[in-house]
Amino acid sequence: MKLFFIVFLNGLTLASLYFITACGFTLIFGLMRTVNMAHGVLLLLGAYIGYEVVEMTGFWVLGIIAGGLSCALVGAFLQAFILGRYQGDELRQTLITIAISIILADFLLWAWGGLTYQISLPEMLQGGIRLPLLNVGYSVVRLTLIGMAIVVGVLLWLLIAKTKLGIIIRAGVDDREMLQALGFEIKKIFIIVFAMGAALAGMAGVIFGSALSISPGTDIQFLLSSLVVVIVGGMGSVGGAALGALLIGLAEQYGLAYAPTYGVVFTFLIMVTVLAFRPQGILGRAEQ
Amino acid sequence: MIVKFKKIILVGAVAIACLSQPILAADKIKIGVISILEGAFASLGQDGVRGAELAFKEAGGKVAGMDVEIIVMSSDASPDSAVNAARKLIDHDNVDIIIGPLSGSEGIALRDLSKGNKGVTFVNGSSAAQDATFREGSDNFFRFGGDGAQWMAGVGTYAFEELGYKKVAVVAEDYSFPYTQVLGFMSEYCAAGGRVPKKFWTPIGTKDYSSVVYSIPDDVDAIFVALGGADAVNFLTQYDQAGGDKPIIGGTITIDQSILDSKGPFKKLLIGAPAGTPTVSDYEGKEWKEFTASYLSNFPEGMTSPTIFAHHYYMAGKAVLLGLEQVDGDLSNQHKALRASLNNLEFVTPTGGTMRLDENRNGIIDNFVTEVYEREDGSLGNRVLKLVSNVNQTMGQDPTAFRAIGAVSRENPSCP
Amino acid sequence: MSRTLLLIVVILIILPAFISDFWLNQILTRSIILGIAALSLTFLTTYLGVVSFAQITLAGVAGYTIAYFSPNTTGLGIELPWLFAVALALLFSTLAGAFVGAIAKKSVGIYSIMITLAISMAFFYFTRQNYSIFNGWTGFSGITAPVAFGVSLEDSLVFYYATLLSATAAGYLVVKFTSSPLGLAVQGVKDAARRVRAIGIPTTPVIIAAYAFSGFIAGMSGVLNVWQQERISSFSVGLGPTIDLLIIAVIGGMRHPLGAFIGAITYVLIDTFVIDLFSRDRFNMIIGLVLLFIVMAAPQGILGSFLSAQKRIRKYDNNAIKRKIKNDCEI
Amino acid sequence: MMPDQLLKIDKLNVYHGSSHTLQDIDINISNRPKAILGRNGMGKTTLCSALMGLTKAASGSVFLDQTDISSYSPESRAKTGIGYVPQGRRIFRSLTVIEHLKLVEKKDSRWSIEKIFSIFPRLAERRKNMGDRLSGGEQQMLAISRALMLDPKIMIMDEPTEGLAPTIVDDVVELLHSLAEHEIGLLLVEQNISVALEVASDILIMLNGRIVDQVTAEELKSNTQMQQKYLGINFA
Repeated sequence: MKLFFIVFLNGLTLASLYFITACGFTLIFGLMRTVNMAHGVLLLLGAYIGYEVVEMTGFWVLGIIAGGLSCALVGAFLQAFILGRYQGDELRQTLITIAISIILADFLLWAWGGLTYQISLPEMLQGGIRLPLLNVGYSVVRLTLIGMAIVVGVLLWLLIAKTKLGIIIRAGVDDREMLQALGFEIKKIFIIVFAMGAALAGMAGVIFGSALSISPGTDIQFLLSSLVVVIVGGMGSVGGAALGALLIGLAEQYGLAYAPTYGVVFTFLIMVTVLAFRPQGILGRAEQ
Repeated sequence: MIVKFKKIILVGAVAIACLSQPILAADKIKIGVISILEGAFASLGQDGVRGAELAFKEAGGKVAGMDVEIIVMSSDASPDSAVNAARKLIDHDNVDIIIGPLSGSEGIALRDLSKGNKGVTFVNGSSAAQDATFREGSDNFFRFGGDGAQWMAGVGTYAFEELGYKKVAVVAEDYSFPYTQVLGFMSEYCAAGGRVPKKFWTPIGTKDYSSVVYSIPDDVDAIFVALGGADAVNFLTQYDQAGGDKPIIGGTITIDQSILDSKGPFKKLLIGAPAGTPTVSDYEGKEWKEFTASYLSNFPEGMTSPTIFAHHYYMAGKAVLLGLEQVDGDLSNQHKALRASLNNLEFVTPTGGTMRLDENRNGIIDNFVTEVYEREDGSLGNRVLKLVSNVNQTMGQDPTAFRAIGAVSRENPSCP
Repeated sequence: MSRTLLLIVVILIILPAFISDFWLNQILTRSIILGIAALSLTFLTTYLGVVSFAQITLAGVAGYTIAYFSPNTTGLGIELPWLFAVALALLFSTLAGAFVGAIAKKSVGIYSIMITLAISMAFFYFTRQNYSIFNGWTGFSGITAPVAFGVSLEDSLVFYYATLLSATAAGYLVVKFTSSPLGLAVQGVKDAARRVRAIGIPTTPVIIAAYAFSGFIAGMSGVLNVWQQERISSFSVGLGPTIDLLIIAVIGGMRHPLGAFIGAITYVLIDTFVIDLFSRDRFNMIIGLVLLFIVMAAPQGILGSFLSAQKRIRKYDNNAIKRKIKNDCEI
Repeated sequence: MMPDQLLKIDKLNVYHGSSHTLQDIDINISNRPKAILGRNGMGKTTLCSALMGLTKAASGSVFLDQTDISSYSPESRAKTGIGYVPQGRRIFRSLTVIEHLKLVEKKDSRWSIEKIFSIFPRLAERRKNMGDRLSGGEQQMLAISRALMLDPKIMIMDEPTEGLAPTIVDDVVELLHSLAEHEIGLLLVEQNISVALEVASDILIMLNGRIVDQVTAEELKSNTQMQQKYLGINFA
């Protein structure tokens, strides 16, 4: 029974991490209908850069900012000079992002090698504490993840619900052409949104690299987990990403604890099941 | 008509093949080397290639008066890619000998390929799956080294008798190499009286082990961890963060220097951890020091000392050279002479032991029981606790009894 | 086009007389096998309008079936006469195709990409984790091509012709299927699902049939692949081969069945020889750049660009002729 | 004062694949509201969309207030002064009424949110409602308001009365009348002939992608034959 609750907590913390990593992906997809297959490699890039900055300065927060900023730049570049030209041609964009992810992943392997990196956490987040009721040790950084996910979620919600940019983004999701006809330069908005999504990816990478670890191949895991989370929850919906992350995080941890052999298969089965009945995901809106 | 047509094509093909590939003058030996040069293992695979090259460099690039040409091919850790690489070496580059591959399942794949290519001699690199030689062996597939079980020789006994661990949980990756490592550990440990109540097989590349961490029974005395690279770092970190304090027993690649050099508080768990390995980077033996010096002078860009991969590819290269030398480069009759000579070869290994093969063409090796210790500068290293000599593939047990255990798997062996 | 096609087939028939075993096995035969798999993808994309990432999975189903029912070195499986094994393999891959179709029936565009990717990853992880049927990580090896009607398919020349014959059959089947009433309904679903429903054809069976047919074609390549590789493992159905197949389809061009094969040979040549020109370490970067270049510069793939260039030249010729006539008349 | 030539369309051609949807369209719009009448599928909506830059024209040019905007993107056209009220209204379904207005709010516009709310008190009442929760009439008011907030020189309206209740239609007509007072030009595309006749002084008849006739509202009102021929209706 104790294990059951601990696994629940594990699932919750993992879900927080998944939510953080999936946010950028769903933001980009929601507005632009771009399936950014380079999402994983952007996360990895952000994580490596975050690692370098943390090693250099010793400030973890600086690492997060640097990881986010560098990915924002790369993302803006990709959208402005490559992807933007093919807006609306979803298949071609998907293929281009696949190509970019192959190239970038190889570049990262070249630049940072095949070793495993862990980003050092600030003193206060290191180590573990004893949980009162369950009376087991628990990692501080994992508990913090729940808070981080809430902060990211709330900030993103505020941005989307309360700011002018948020209004523009929502309007763009609803009817891109009409937004243009009202005098908004959709290209610029797309670049901004892509940069934001990429920045979220980069920051998530630093968090991921601190809570767990990063190495070549992590990009594919990032991508697949984000994809599953977003698809299950509903593409383009932040609330959906949260719900999807929760489902997948819990499924994965209960799988690992009670049926480790097939745990990873569960994740994909959940996704297949959801999609077979609701192709747009649990909270996603049907295509018109 | 069709038959006739086919004949014409065949005749034509033969004629052209003869024209385009003149019978090679027998003054050159072509050797293919297969290693993992892409993906996460690239830097390790590179070191394997260095090992093979070192053997040929030391011989001056010549054997039995003939030039040696080395052709390197990459695989990506998948058996399929290893087979493709080997096929290209055989069909396109017409190599005589193949050295490699690096990882377990690749080895099994090349063994199977060797059965249909009797004109090529295969010498395993560092692949350490038991079945590559133990079951369904192939008479032109040789392994001058041990399998993953041999690499654990001495550890089970040491853990039970010296450290007094009566019960151990196992956390290992879910594929053939860790299965073999667990077998090596458990066959000794269970025989000595130890018990393994629970084994956790986790998919390779698992990031989040937290639920495994909390599932480890409270009443075990230690945890045997056979994870590699990122998996080991992740598991140990999370175990430490969860307040875990059971002693660790390491698999061969779990206490690799790259993991000891990683940063993080988890490292304190590893201090004092015993492990089994055929390669100890700062071993004090005379032959090892010579080997390291030779490696460093030939590859200034390489690692700070040869890895297990360089060590094993080196032994493969050395065996090939010695064998060819003995038969004076005679590769006629499907390498008959070379094979006989390899079967009876004996040479001194970089760790000072004597390498020779058993009847399955698998190496009889010297293995080390090591311990992770804290160096004076605070960094971690491995030091030798015990040398176990003449470890054969059945771990010193009666071959029939050992074979009766059956092929390694998640459930086999078992002593709950 | 049909004359060109005939010419290509004739060249392919006599080609083995001029090339080495390596070229025959590792370049030509492998390309054709990959081409058949890519054909199953381009068929779905062109006629049903969906991009399926599950084709390697479908080929894998057939491959694993052959492995399971043939002699192999794992000690798993049941030996069956090879014809039975092939029939079962194609049956299973067709059924698996229908299954994928049933799940993905409501999805189009990027959603179909996602759902088929999910299915293929689920299958991949399942094969990797399951030892009782799929032998997990290591998979099956030691499988040999059978002796069929007195000829051994292990012989590389015979196997090449068998592969070529299968490819021709696959291409023929695709062409026949697309002009059959069912095939027309499939294209109708792509163009206007609602209208097809309005004239009384339910779309679901049509979509499932299209996927099932693509499963059959993919199954052909899966059978040949396992015979050629003499092995199959979870790696054969992983994300890598899945993306490779997409790359093949895209660089070849999706509009014509031939595109799949052009893509396959291009890919195999790059895969085999570019590493000799450049370093193996940066192989993926080269593949990525080639893909990026083709997707950006030649969206219709190599074949598509070739055809439209031909069209332009012809148009240019026509115009030149017209101009010439006009000039002559004016003079 | 409004210029004589607010919007000039010169030999505009649009193709959809091989079909020639708009053929050599020439239109001049001055300060007098113009309406284009025609049945479904005659190319009216394509014309609006092409004027907005949302559909690509194969040839021809468009001048707004003497500026050649033919090469402008839709967003630049909007900024140059075209207010677009599309067919079906195209309200953003996940934006509230107030958010719609905030989206297009400009500092130096003659139109403020307060002013809009004073014209359409109904919108003020429903300011917190999402776009997809509004009735057809409310959506239409919002679509018009949204275009007005941009402070356009000319409004292009594609069937603004489609699907509205008769009382609401009257409100819309009244509003369209008032556009002239604000010196805003109007190009109205309609199927509802009575609305067109009431609002516009000049009527263009569109048939199969061409402007086939140009008459004053008075002429068309009295010419039942013409009504029958082009529009298939009788306006009595």
